[in-house]
Amino acid sequence: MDFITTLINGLSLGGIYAMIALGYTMVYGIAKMLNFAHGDIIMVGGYTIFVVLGLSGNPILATVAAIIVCVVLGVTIEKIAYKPLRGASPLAVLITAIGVSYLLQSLAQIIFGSAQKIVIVADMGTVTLGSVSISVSTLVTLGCTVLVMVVLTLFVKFTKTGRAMVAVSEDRGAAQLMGINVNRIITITFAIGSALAALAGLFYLMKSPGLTTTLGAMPGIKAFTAAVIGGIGSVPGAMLGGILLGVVECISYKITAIAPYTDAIEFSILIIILLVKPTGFLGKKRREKV
Amino acid sequence: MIRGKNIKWKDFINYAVIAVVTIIFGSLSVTGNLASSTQFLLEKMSIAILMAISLSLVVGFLGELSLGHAGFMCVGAYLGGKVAAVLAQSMGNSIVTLILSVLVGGAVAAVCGVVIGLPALRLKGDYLAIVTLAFGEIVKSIFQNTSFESFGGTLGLSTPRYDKKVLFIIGFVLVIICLAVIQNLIRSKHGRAITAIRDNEIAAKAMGINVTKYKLLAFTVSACFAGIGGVLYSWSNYTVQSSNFGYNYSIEILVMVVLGGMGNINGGILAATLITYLNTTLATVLTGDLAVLQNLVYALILIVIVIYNNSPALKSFRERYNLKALLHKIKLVKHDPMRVKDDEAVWDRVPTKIAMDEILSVDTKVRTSVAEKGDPYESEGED
Amino acid sequence: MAEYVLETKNLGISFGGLKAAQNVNISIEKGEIYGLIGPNGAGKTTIFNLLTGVYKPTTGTFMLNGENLTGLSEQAINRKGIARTFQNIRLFNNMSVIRNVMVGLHNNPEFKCTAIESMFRLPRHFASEKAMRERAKEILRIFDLEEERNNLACNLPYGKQRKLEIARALATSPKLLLLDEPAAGMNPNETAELMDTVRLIRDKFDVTVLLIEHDLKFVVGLCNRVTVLNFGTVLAQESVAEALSNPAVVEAYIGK
Amino acid sequence: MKHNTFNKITAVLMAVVMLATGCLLSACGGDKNYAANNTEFVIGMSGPLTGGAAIYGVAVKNSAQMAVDEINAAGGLNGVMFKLVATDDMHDATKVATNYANLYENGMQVSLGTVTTKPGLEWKNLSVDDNVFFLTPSASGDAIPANANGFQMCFADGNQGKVAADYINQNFAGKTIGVFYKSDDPYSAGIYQQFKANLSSSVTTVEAVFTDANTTDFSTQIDTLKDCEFIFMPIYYQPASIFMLQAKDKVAANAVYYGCDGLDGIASAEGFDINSIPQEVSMLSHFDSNATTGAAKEYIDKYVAKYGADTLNQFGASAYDCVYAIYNAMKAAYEADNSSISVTMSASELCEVLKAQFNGSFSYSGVTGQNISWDSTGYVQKTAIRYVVKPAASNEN
Repeated sequence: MDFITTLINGLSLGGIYAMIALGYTMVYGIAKMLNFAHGDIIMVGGYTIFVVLGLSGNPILATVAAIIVCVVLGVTIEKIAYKPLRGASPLAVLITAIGVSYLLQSLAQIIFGSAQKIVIVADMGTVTLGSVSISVSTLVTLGCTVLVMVVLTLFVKFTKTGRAMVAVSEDRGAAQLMGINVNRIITITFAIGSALAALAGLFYLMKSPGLTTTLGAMPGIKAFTAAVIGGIGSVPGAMLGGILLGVVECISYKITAIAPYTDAIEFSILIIILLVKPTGFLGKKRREKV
Repeated sequence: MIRGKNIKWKDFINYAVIAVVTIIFGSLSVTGNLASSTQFLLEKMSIAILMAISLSLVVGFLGELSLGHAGFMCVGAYLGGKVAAVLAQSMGNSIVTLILSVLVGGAVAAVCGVVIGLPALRLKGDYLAIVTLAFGEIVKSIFQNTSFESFGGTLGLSTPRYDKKVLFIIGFVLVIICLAVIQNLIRSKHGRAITAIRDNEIAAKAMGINVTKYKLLAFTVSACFAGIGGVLYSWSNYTVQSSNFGYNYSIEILVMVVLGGMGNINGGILAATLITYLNTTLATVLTGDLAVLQNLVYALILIVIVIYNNSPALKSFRERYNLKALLHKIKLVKHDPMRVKDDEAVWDRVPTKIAMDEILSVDTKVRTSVAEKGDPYESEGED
Repeated sequence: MAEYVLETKNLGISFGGLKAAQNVNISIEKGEIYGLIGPNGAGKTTIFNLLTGVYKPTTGTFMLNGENLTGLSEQAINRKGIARTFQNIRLFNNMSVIRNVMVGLHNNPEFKCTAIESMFRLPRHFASEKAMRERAKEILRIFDLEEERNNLACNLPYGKQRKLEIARALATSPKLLLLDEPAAGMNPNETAELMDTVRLIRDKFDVTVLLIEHDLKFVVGLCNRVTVLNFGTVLAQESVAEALSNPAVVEAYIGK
Repeated sequence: MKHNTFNKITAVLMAVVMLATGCLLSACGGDKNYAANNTEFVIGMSGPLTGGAAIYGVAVKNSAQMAVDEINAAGGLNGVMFKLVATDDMHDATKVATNYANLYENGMQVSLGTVTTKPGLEWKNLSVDDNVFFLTPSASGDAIPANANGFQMCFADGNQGKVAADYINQNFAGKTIGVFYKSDDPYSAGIYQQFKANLSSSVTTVEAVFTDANTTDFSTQIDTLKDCEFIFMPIYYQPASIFMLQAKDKVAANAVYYGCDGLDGIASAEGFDINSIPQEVSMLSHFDSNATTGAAKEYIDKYVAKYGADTLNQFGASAYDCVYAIYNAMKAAYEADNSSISVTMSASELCEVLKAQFNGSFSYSGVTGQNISWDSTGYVQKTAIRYVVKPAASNEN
């Protein structure tokens, strides 16, 4: 039974990773850039929930507010920091993204201070199934993650905008020639990614009520790792990678002997997978045109 | 006179400046006229400069992003520190102990450079960045979980501290050595090969450049000096705590390199000096929540500089209003935007037209060659 | 049996189900200027990529002066003596013109100098640097680029960039030089000049040339023999005049 | 080429010469008395005034300042006032050397060391070099006072681990208890190791760890510990509060959480309502922040009036005692021999005087204990209390 509980914990943590990883992977697929500040948008979402929940006491309102704030923030960042660099070397974009990440963290620290805040979104208790007892929030997280992924997959497959996104990620130049407004698609991608980040922030707080300015840093890196493991640019890959990483993390923390090495284990998995399969599990090979 | 008129005093001004600074402060220090706060500051500067120069080789010249530079430093600090701690028991804090620890720390870090350089052969850009980041975190985690007897565990490794009157002098001597090695490497056929890889890897391969070998070389040399920086760190601190070598420190070094200008070693040195100075003085001036402003300012500087230097839209603006053009205007230097110095590679016009896919794509070809031919490093040894 | 510089046997590659090149047999004699022509998408550049190791052939082999080079890496093949230029120019844009050529000289045994020697500025470093610089200047002089040697490569006009790419390829002292559309984008004067240059380098550098070109006048003026490719297969392999009168070739080019 | 090489050879030669002279001369150069122009006794300290551990640093700084103000208001030491200079190290060991040097060069004669252990290891060695006395309120690492001019007002980690183990040996023999600690934190891991070493073999433990990278989601750890009725958690209050919130429905409501001094501050953590936790929360401490009588009560009233209750914790109480202990020791030395203390004396001279006191029969009674004395290493000798922060909720759950 222990194992089942661990597995469920892993799945729900993995679900959160997957949701963050989706943001990474979509932005990467379409804007061809690694949005390092993505993790910090989770943090911003967390603080928005903290503020709105404090003012109104309504978790739904807080969630909606967090999604709006994150979407606006994500799109603004894209316009101000990344758009001028479109066409510049990826290294430059990556460094700018790191700068944005630092900027968000220090702004949050100036506004909210560095002390940990406790945010209790909603107290939902636990349910007991047989001998396994699971908190309701874990199940909600798991359910929402699955729902989001299904919706996202359908969106990409069956809407005009979704197909345009696929087109842009395949070949930006050709998509542009086909009359797709690439800038608009990139903006939409950032908006979706940021909304997912806000949701991830919500689930994080539901899982664990501690809120600090570095909330998004480690989950961000882990989720990026997950995206790379799954094959960056691939939506199902992000889900696979996120869940794999979440489960591995929980199992590793469960085994006392290796628990202190959990981070090392997760990162080693990344390195090994990249060595065996340089594009991750579901990543596409890109042939260079010579 | 091989290069004849090509010898420019400019090429050596960085050695001269560092040497003069070291001599001035060194003589003040050894005669007991230098406050220890200044000595500490200089030690930190020499470490930061070492780190910045060594990272510059990989990021600025090879064009690969390493987010795990602090990991190499960590390896050097622990291994060099351990050697120092063991030797100091029998030999004391002598210069011999220091040199031996520097050699060991540098060598072990170089080995790690090879280890992390191997994935570099197959991964590019963002993938490589994440692997180096992972490497840094793994190193941190491993040293944190060592036993107290071996590497101090969570408390950190206790290391001897070198006489603070002299340590920064040694630090700057190491900086000069590092500068000489890396600058010499860059200004040679091997440096050309490295910059060629950055400029256009496909063309470099077609020119017979052994990409594997040069990536590995750059990673190894860079890691070696980062390790030496780590050993220096261990000598300038009583404890080596792996938590200080995290991702944030790697980013700080990266900021120095970027601020100094990609591929501009002197710029990197200046930026390292400036940031270290600001870090230490701002910390005493800004207290309370103002201290966070420091990070805010870094972040802004980073964003503004990178956008200014790289934005395709600002290209013409950049060409009109840059430092060289300005100096030309006031007749300080001859400036012709079309011409570059003989052995200069220009990085402030980093490629803007290369197709993104090309840079971002993971090199699948090397993989097939590995699969087909076994070990690629043996069959293609140059020479 | 004639001494062939390049000899391919049933060379072919397929990407998934797509057979980009099939059963390509080309034999080029020493000192020859050989043409590889065909409509767009016929697989000409694919052949170049196979011959330079960018792609590994799925079938067949190719030999340079009787030595089997199939499956070697790009850098190894270059060092064995095959150099190339690219359809879309690939210069080292952020380097000066002379440095571009010096990169080409990198593996020349005359300028041998290990990284350690360079790092510690041992005497051989200075000797080899000086010699490389002189050699690079010589090569640039042949291409009439010596004046521009300190310009950034990306600042050269288009025609000169093409020339520089050839110069850089020659710097690797190849036995076989592959030119991928060397005359693309050139005006008639430049094309004529380029034809002279190609003949000159064939004689002066003692090199065999295999070229892809759409400008048939250029091909007719330079090559004795050509291979015509269409849909990855060899359509005809004969002298230029015969090839151009071959109805299959005409059909491939202009349709029925 | 000659010119070229020559330059470099000269540069290297110069450096080598410098280096050689440096080595030769390094033995010379006298140690300056930076306190020669002092008009007040200068007490230095370094602590996390910003960052995640700021609650400790601020408490220490406020309390020490409060003590200094009181002493000055009462006339100082024979009319000479005291001055506290606090620097910020953000709980980062690399910032300590600069802080220390700045303080020392600005006349610091005696110090409170650092607030936390990690930076404290650096401070300790620096103050050995210059022979500066420190009495730390809260840097509890075992290595802090060892072979140094240092003394601790708090219990050393090892001591805390041992006391906790003793308590558990007495009360839980033959039972199973849970342990939850942070494996990459010297404080937490330090206590854990001593705890484990002193734990009787009759007690079995179930262990769960977490690391720096995993401070938010403890579901796995809670799952491991959920059947324990007694959970020892030598960790800081921030992760502890998250653990308790996540675990409140999973761990039995009659379970007991038992922490060390790091748990202090949990009752006042922002947004954390300790009463929403059904389990009992207790800790090993030398200070009861709910005290209703005695010196502790007096201190609490003064502190809350001046700085509010947000940063009220044992770190501050300990710092308050540190300043008074130093003052009392100086006063005792002065009364014994009034030439032994002067405002311009060097840190090193004062260090010898204070060491003689602290290693001698000097004892101190204050907020955090009665008749506090120190052993030869510098570890504090006083009574520890198991202090219940919040009792278990009545059985409504």
